[in-house]
Amino acid sequence: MVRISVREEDFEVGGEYRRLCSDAPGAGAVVIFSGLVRDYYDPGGGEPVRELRLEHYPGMTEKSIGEIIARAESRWNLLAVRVIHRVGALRPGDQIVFAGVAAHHRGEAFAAADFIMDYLKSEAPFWKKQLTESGGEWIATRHSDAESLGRWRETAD
Amino acid sequence: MVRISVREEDFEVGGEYRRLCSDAPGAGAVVIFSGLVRDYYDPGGGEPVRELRLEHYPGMTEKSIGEIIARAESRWNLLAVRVIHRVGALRPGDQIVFAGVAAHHRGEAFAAADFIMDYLKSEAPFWKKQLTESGGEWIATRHSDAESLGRWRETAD
Amino acid sequence: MLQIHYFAGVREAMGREREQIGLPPDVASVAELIRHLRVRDSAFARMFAEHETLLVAVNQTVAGNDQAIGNGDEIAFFPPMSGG
Amino acid sequence: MLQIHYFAGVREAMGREREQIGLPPDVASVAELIRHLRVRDSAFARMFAEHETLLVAVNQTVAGNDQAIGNGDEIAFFPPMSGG
Repeated sequence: MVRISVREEDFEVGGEYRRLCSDAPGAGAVVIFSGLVRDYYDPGGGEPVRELRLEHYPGMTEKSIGEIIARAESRWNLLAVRVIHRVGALRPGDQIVFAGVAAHHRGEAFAAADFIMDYLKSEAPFWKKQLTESGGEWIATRHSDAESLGRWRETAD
Repeated sequence: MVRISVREEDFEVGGEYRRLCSDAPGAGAVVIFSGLVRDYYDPGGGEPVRELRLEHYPGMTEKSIGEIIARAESRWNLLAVRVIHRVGALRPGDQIVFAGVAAHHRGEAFAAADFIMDYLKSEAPFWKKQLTESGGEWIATRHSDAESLGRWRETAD
Repeated sequence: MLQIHYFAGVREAMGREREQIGLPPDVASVAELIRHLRVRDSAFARMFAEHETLLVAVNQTVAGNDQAIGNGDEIAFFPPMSGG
Repeated sequence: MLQIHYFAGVREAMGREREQIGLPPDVASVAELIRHLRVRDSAFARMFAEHETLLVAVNQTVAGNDQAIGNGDEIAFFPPMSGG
């Protein structure tokens, strides 16, 4: 069972967790990632973020998230996957992205959630603009995100 | 902020997540692992589990979980950690263990939660006995759990 | 006809979100479309010069310069993604 | 005095959870305590034979055979952990 949402609306981790469990009877492991808007981002020169604007490419977004999940499912035995990515105007501390995986075993659930987040950051068409006191700036992919992807390529895709 | 509980009482993932977030203002990433009692375990010959009995070594349990978390904190910059391990009689589908980590960045939170679970399974004094139709059997450490630990040793402890 | 979409910093540099153009006779690949748009349009030429890493999607899949394009395709230009 | 605890399969094989014994004069290490208990007690000898991997904790820390033990220590015997 795979569920994908791209939306402005916030999510509730407890409810999403319960749904993952009921989507995956017999699961032994659930791993959840929740991403929150930080106070500052790399290119911003340390200035505090007032607002983050999330833009996306409707249509391609859902398609690319579905492809990332399908790739994860081909590598690991997964029982249920849930991805929510928010768009629009967010503030520091707000929830921005949720990825949850239910599997039989711990190793599969950890690896798949980590994999999905890595590819989500670099292959799903989302762009973040941070607004600070001195203006607005688009946030570039972090160098460490590109490095993180390398981990999966080494072990063959 | 580190919180450790060893108890019979169940846990509520949504509430634990909210507490992690409030323990870690400024966090950008929260990773949660929830372990559930499976229908069958490796040595059981495929017989369905009726009940799982969790025994522990009071005093040493909390101490060893604290040491595992301290080791994780020395490797990664963590803002808040929460571990709950249940003991007593559990049934398939019941929640058995919770590990949650809040950090600035995604990579730290994933690695630390994964690390804590690996060591929890092999260094914290818990023992699982499964009761099936034909009797009771203590569950041995899985071979894959020992392999999983090797990942951390390679990168120096 | 081609549907062309612009996102994020590329959208801002172009001053528009999307446009429709007739398929130019000399355009059969991504590289040829880019050449056509750089000549046609100073905003595109400036945007292209400013964006060291410009990504292109053809029908909602990221594509290379050699990717063939034809009538009815949906093309999008955008900077590297930064989701999550 | 030594406080000795038994857990899980070891507890079942011993038929008890814990016991207190006076520190025997010939016991100053984990290995010496094990030798003492195997001689003293056929339940311990049988349990020891059955448990290929027997772990020992001294004062709630897993210890090797060479670990020194002394009066007032808390010793525990148990099989490999299987938490989570």
